[in-house]
Amino acid sequence: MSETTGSPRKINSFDLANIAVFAALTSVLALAPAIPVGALGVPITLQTLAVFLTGMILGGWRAFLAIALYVVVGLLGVPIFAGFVGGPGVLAGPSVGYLLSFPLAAALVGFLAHRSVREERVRRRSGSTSATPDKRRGLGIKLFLAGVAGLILSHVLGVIGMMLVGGLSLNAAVIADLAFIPGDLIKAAAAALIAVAVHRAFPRMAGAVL
Amino acid sequence: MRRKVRRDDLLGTYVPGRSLLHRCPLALKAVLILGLCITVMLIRDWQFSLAVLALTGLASVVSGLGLHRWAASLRPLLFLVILLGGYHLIFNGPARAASIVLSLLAVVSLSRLLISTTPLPRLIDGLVWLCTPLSWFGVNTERIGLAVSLMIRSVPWLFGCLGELRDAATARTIRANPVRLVTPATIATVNYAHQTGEALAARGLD
Amino acid sequence: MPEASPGSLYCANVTLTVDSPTGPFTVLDRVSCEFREPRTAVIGLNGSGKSTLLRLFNALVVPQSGVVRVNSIDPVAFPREARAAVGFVFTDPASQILMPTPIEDIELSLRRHVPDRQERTERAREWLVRMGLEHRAHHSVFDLSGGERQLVALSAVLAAEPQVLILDEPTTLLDLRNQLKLIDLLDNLGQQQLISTHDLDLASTAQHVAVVHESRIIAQGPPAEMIPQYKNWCANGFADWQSL
Amino acid sequence: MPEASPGSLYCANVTLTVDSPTGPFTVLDRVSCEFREPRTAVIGLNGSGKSTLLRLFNALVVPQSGVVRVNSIDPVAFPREARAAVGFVFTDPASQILMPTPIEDIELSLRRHVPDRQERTERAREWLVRMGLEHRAHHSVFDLSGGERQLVALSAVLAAEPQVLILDEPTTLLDLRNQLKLIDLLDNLGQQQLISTHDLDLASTAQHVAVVHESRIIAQGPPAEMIPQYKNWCANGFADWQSL
Ligand SMILES: Nc1ncnc2c1ncn2[C@@H]1O[C@H](COP(=O)(O)OP(=O)(O)OP(=O)(O)O)[C@@H](O)[C@H]1O
Ligand SMILES: Nc1ncnc2c1ncn2[C@@H]1O[C@H](COP(=O)(O)OP(=O)(O)OP(=O)(O)O)[C@@H](O)[C@H]1O
Ligand SMILES: O=C(O)CCCC[C@@H]1SC[C@@H]2NC(=O)N[C@@H]21
Ligand SMILES: [Mg+2]
Ligand SMILES: [Mg+2]
Repeated sequence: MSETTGSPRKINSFDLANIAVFAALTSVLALAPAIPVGALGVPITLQTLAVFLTGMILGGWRAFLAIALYVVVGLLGVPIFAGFVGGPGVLAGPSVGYLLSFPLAAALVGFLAHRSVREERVRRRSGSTSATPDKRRGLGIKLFLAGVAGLILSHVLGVIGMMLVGGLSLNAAVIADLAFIPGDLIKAAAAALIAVAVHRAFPRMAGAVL
Repeated sequence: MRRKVRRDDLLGTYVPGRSLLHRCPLALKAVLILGLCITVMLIRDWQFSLAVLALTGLASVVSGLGLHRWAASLRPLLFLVILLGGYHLIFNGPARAASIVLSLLAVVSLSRLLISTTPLPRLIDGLVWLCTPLSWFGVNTERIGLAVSLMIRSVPWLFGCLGELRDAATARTIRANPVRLVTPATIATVNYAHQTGEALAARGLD
Repeated sequence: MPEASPGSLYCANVTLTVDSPTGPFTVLDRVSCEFREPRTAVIGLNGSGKSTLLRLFNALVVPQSGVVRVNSIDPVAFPREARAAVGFVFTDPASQILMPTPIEDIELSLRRHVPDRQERTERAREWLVRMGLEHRAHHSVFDLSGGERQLVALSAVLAAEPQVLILDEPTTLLDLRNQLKLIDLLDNLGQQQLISTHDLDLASTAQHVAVVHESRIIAQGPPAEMIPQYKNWCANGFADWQSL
Repeated sequence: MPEASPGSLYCANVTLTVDSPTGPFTVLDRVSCEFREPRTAVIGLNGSGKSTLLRLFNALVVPQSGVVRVNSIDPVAFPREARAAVGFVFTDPASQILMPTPIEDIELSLRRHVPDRQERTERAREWLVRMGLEHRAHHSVFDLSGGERQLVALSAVLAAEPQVLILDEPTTLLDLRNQLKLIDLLDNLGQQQLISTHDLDLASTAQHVAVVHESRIIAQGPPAEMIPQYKNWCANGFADWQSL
């Protein structure tokens, strides 16, 4: 089985499959009912959950490519953006900033998350001998913080997008954006819990040799 | 029984036909449609956008897609249109509101025309061709096409997987709320990605 | 071999139609049956409707018309009660195991009956020992071999103590020894069993065999009659069943 | 039955160890073998290491030590070449079909040999005709029955023109009729075949049978000797194999 590291290199078939499947997962989550809020009608969606999950599970490089694939396929016209929309039209819509931030946010989350997972592995290998899984919360919190970093990045770019394309002032844009913060924090926490379980089921995912 | 959306129709919206639009070479069609998209976004004039929107409706009818499909492709935008239109109507006046709403509708239905008159494999070939410049930097563009196919193929699997897990949970009388299912669903997804990667390797598509 | 049949699985005139790309497709066509024997086997070709028939009794599918009863419970009206009475083991164990490790998955099933956490873990471990899988308790379920996974799925269902056991192709991934072990295990259970299978050796351990073909039960009876009949149909075509 | 064996599968002193929560676990333990017969069956208990042995020849797993050769190619050093020579059919066809429709999936396999798009489609269609599946060419693979899916997966592998065919439990999900059809199809292929299976009827169609137990090949020989021996071990325990 292939070992994977966090640094850019040739994409093998495992990476390719993971990238494609997580792009599909993002599409499916984006198609869950979206609730438009705020002045410009940018919706609350599960896309951010998918972005966090992809980052935490795949790591920076692959997560970037997975979400970039999602964005490109959507821009080509396949209706996989929030509310069954697709095509270059969204570039003229108010959510363009968020959308374009997704690959970068996934990369950031992934880079931070996989670093924590590998550290955890090293620590656990030298520390515990028992077969029962020991404290998992430490890793969960680190993954959550990685998610928050990605959250901040995507919200900054989202605000800039609403200002440039939606024609809002900085204040109005920040206020519109605030509505998403509680939901996105919950999504980051959920993603962290799920990712911890995934790393337990697939210890090889982060490429750390146990 | 509740009427179910066909799981794979979600993305593969190609409608077979022999119309002019169906037979038009992809490159020409894409240039025309994307060119119109960009023009709409640059001009941002409500009359022009309305004209383009009407044109897409007409093209739908002429190429055998029907007005029904055309309207259905715009329905998901309804909520967004109401909010966006309402906001700009109040703050920026009717002209601005109409131009923003109509240009969005025009651009979305334009891209829908492209998707529904071109088979997916042809579209993917087109994307691969578009990515040719990337090959100068050592990117294997064939693999981009492969990734897109795999992605499209995985969507119905993901829907099926959720269904199976829901069945499994209900059969075990474990309340199948989505929160309890996301973790097993994600784990199953990662397993599926592993199996797919293994199949890719085994079939020499490395 | 279980002596008494504590209940029965009954359906009358059940029709189930689903949407398919080529139009509506009838998966079950006016099916009527009553299974009272300790073990009933359902055999038939791929896609004939076996799994769907089994799912009926667990309210995993709801028929358009007809009556279904599980120990006198109507699964359509009372799905929770029916599911508590019926344990359902799926073919693909990977889709049935909901937790990352075998022991956690069995604990999940025990939750309803055993409130105490410590005891739950103890009981789950007992199940794994009984299946010969205690050394796998904390492995990822995705590192188990196919057969090991199937045994975990079965333990998790048995741990919930159902009154009736429905198994959809339970031996597909098992080796000969585990097949014998599973049959032995099933023989020693008190529950009534309904098993769909392609394994005719397993089918011949049942007291009653039903043959499903093209959405209907076309023949029922003791295994000694049904299995040779089915083999004959597979080799020479099902053309003559209409004339029966 | 294939007449000539165009190549051979060889391994010497192969050891493969994986990490598990309970420490390192040896999946293959100093395994040596040479399979030259047209069809070789690998039988053994769940978790004994059959699938892992098969995967060795396709570089899906890489051993810690030992030598592996496929028609004189080293899969560890030259995985691409080895995979071009070996076609691998997985148990679950759903995970092996990579494209949305059968015809696209077969075209994908043809890519390496047939550069022209038009011709590729033509050749893919020919394969489907040969399998009796041309009416399914443009259906979603999720609308196919289990048997049809298994045949599509096999066609896609055969379309790449491998010299050796490795099949991991190819008949498990099939009904009796499809099992007979698959075996008939395999009989008419020219390639050398290596099949892991729990189906002893399938194993008895092979010229050579290897029994895997606890990470080792403990016995090899003609099916007429090996299968009764294996049945005996399953019933009475493997205690005595050490003394062989
Ligand atoms: N929800 C559904 N939508 C469309 N088709 C369905 C649905 N459920 C079942 N079918 C079809 O009904 C038929 C019977 O399915 P079922 O799973 O009961 O077959 P089976 O006898 O269990 O087959 P196998 O032996 O392969 O497991 C199949 O052809 C299947 O494709
Ligand atoms: N990556 C891995 N990590 C941990 N254990 C593994 C790994 N791969 C295989 N194993 C273990 O090695 C053993 C052999 O696995 P393998 O899949 O080869 O068995 P098998 O003989 O094919 O079994 P089955 O008949 O059930 O398919 C199993 O017990 C499995 O749990
Ligand atoms: O059009 C799209 O598909 C993009 C929608 C973007 C929604 C943003 S992402 C961050 C923030 N959190 C949400 O739940 N929604 C917004
Ligand atoms: Mg079935
Ligand atoms: Mg195996």
